[in-house]
Amino acid sequence: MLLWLIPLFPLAGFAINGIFGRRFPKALVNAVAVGSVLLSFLWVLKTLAAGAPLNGPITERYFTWIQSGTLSIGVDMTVDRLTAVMLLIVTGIGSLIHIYSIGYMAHEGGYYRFFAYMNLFMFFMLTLVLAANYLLLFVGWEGVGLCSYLLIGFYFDKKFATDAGNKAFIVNRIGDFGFSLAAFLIFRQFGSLDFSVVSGQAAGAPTAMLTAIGLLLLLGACGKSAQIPLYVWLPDAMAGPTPVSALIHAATMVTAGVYMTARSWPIYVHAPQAMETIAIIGTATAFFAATIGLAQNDIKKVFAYSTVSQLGYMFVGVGVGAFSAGIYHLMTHAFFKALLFLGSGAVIHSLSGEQDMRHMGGLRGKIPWTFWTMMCAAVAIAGVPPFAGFWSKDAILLAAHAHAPWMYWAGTVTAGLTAFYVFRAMFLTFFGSYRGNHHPHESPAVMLAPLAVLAALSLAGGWLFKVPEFLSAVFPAQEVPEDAGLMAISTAAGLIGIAVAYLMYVAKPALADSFADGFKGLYWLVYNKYFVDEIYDAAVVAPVVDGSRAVLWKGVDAGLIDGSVNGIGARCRNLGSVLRLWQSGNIRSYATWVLVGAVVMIVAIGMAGGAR
Amino acid sequence: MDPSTWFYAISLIKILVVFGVLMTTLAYLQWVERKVIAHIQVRPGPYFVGPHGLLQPLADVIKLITKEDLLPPYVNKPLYLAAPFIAVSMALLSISVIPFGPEIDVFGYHTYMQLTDLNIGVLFVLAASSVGVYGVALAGWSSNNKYALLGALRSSAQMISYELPLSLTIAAPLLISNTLSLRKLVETQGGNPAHAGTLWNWNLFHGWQWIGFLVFLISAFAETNRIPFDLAEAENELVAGFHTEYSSMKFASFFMAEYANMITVSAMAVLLFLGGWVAPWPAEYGSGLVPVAVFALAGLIAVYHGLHPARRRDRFSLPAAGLVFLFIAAAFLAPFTQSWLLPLFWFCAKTGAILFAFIWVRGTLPRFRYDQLMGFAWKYLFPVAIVNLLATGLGVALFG
Amino acid sequence: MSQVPLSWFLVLSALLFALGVAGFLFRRNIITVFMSIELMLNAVNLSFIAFAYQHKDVSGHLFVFFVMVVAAAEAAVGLAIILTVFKNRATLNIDDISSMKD
Amino acid sequence: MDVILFLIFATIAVVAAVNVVVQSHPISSAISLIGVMGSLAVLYLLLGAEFIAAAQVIVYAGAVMVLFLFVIMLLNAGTETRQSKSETAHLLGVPALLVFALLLAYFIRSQPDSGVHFGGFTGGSAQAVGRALFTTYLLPFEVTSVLILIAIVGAIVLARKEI
Repeated sequence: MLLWLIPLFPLAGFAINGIFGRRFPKALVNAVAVGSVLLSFLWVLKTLAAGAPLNGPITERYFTWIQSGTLSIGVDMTVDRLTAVMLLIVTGIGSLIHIYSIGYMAHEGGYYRFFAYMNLFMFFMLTLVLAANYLLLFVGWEGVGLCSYLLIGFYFDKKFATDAGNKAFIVNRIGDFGFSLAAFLIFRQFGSLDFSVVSGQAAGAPTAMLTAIGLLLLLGACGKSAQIPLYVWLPDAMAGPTPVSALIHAATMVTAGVYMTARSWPIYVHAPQAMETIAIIGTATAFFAATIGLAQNDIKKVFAYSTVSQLGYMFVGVGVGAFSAGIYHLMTHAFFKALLFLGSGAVIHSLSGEQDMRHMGGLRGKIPWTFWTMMCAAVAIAGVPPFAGFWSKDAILLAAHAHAPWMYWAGTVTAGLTAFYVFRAMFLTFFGSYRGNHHPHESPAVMLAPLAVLAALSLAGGWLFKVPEFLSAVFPAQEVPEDAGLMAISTAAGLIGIAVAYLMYVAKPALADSFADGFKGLYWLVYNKYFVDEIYDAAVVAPVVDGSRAVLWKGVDAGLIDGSVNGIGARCRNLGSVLRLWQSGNIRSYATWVLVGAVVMIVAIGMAGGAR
Repeated sequence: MDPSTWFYAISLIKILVVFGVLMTTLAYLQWVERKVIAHIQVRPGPYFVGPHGLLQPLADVIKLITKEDLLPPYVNKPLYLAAPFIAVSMALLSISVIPFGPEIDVFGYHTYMQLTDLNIGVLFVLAASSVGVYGVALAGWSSNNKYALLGALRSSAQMISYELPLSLTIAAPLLISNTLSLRKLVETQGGNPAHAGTLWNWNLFHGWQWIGFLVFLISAFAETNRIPFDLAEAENELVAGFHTEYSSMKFASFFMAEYANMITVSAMAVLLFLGGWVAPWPAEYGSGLVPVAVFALAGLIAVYHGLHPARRRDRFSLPAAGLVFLFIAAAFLAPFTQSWLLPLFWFCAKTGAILFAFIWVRGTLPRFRYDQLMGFAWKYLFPVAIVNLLATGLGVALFG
Repeated sequence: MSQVPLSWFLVLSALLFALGVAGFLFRRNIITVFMSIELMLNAVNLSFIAFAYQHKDVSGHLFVFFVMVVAAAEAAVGLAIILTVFKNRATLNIDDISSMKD
Repeated sequence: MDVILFLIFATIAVVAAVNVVVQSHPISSAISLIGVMGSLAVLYLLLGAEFIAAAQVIVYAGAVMVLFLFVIMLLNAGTETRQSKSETAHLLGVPALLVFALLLAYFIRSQPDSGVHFGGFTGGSAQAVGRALFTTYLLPFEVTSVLILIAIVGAIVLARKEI
């Protein structure tokens, strides 16, 4: 089926743009970048059409990559229904965002560099999705991390951008550490890193081992998918260009953790404690991030915390055993969150770079296309039926209720909070009167067209693509009773959130400030994101830095290593200054020594009985 | 007599004959050159010693031998004395492997018209010519004269440089003929009576070998320090070059060496490219009658002019010469002499043609500048020779 | 016919080699020293040819061929080095060229 | 006959080699070395190595030694000055050389000897050498061609600047 062509197209685009892009005109860069991703998308469609109905995985083995002892790792690619969903999301959303970027990045420097990185990201993401074993998945995993780092730090002349890039990179290392350990354990337990082998043998493995593997994988997933306690990099990652936020930090890369967890379901179903941990972390993250989102003023930060929160939802879904519900939410989230980011990008673009919502307002009439498309996303994320978010969120919440009712309630509250902060952002941005001093203008059609497509998907995607039924063949069946009451409660929570937001930011704007004054301490805490960054600084970063400085650098490196190396060097010099007396620099003396050496050799060989 | 005695006797005779003929040729080549140059420059040339100056070479030899042999002070004596010897001996040495004709039958004893046939005849010629450089270099250095030294450095550098294209072009016909023996080389070009020789069997007409032949000829001019490449003896810059300090017979030795080298390279050109002693077309079409016609015509003209003399002495000399020519013409018809005279005739005719080209070029072309000379060798001749060799090798590998 | 013992060739080779070594050790002109090396190489070549005769094997000739090639390359580079040395120091005395000890 | 031929050329070689070492002027050494090479070429010829003999004359005598001669002439190298800065070479060199020569002689004497009959081996023709060169020894041959190229480039780079 030529699966390797799917990631190859973006890689070729990256190579062409990366090498020659500097000299290319913009149109050619666009053609290569967008064209390669579109080709990839079309190839995915063709592949899936050819492979339908994909009842089992289709694996293609290309060559042996690493062969060492019993370890044999091939560059293998596989497609099953889960992969199919991911492939469509990645290439589909990726194509839309690439198109959008043409308009958004039109006036930016490093144009070709941006598209080259984006294509490289697509390559690694597709590798991640298509991988048939953990190591190849890890290649894509690290590759998308690299591209994320490069793109967060895209404006590398600004310090906050490079810092944010470094932060993302370093925090992800912690998760990768967990992932690597998990891979070692998997190899130790199963003797292979292939998904097929793992899923076949997981049932017979000891639970403790599976739990360890599951927890370590979870650590990796936490890093990549920004879950507590490793979520801190994602909000800072908004320093990158907005299409990057939409593609990498909302729709695709950050969901890699969810995908990986779902992919590892054979391990998790036999490690209930690990599952429980996932669910708890997901619930906590969802709620915690949602509360922070309430008080943010930067439009992209709001959506960033919203992303963290929604990822928490997906983890809840995966953690309670509703893998397909998690993937379902992954897909709908990709639709509406990509749309929210792209829309906010259009807003920022129209305001010439303004990101603070306090300097927006009243944009509804000025940029109507952006407003209406974003509104579609907002109702979708708020869980208003029958739009996309409603379906997937309800699937998760129902599964959560079946697993543990408190998770359902926490999720419902979170849903209310989500509706509130999203609509707060919408109202602050589009309603009331304009508070800034720019001249808002509607974005070009090349940006609006992807918005329109995504808006349609946000509205209809939920009932159009019934992911749970599609994935029922992949994941173990789970009985979740339909409960109209619970559905009504969670829907009501969303509607209440919208109503409160309308009340506080449109009907009576003064209410918001008085509310903030009334709960001054709480607001202060939330506004400053619970001081998590500062706590991390004090608890982890500072001790590590100080310890490195005082002990490792001054003591071990300068004292022990340098000391011993310099000492050896000094001894050698002393010895050499004695030996150099022999080295007269006179060639004839050297020749004499060579002759003497030859004589000695001949005598020695003769004594030993000749060279026979 | 036992065979080995026969062998030594025949070899000795051959050596004596070849040496005598060669020495005479060297002397008369000088005369021919002066005559030809003179006629190119529309003047009679040597005229007074003997009829048409025919005895001029003899007079030159007597003059050179009887001249005072100067030994300049401050020269490096052994090398100064050895240099002309090296030059002339190496030049004469090459002649020993050059075949003049096929196997012949002398009084029932089969022998080759060649002093010796080495398996590596071509390499032998190259080796001798490369050692010949020493004569030039040492002569210039030992003279203790800056003009001589510069001349020597120039000419030996030139000889070494042009030896490369020369060797490379030699290699191409060797590839085609697949031998290093000069005699077999000729046989593959039609010297073997089994397939009677024609013009088209010559290596010259083998594909693009005429390019190689041209390169060979140009390199040969330079290798023998002839005009237009006679930088070593650029009179206006270096007096007379490396032999400035030499006089008398030692001076003559260098000239002998130069003319001997000319003969050698001409003979090599004939052997490598022009089919050696093979007639240009088969005998059944009358190639054997060409020398008869030539000599008979010459004899008849001489007799005619003897009967109608322009000068008094012509009355006796020209008819005598005419009779000799007619006798030679008759010898070409006699089966006994024909077998070895015909190849000899063709060999000498071809070699003579090339030697004439040497003289002709000297009368026509001006001298190069030194940097042009070296640049020409390395930038044009050398690449052309290499490409020629590679292309020939490819051709031989594909079609040979 | 009388035959030459193979050892005579080897003795000749050894003699030439020893003379080459002596030239290397006791001569001061760098060019002469270089020529001594060539002498040693030639001595070794003679051994190769002699052994090739004894074993009736052409491989010895090939070794000599390669030695010649290497010697030619070595002469080209070595003489270029000598030229450069002379250019910089105006001396050919090998004892004066000893800055390697510093 | 063979013995006489061998003795003639061996004597020439040894005398010339001694001359290489004892002559004080480099030109004389070079000429003597050419003599050694020439007589060795004859010995090669007698031992059946006709191609190598020709190559010896063409390459060694015709090219390498001409190069030496050139450099000697170009640098106008004069007679050696008698001054020594290497005591090691004199103090240690002579005994070491003697021991070396004695050892060589001992080892040569201890080997089984066999007679050499000139003309007894004819495997050294250009054809045989060429065949071996382009089959068994093809890789070394190609490598040496690269070596020569490197040497050419190196020599040009080293000697490029005018003196």
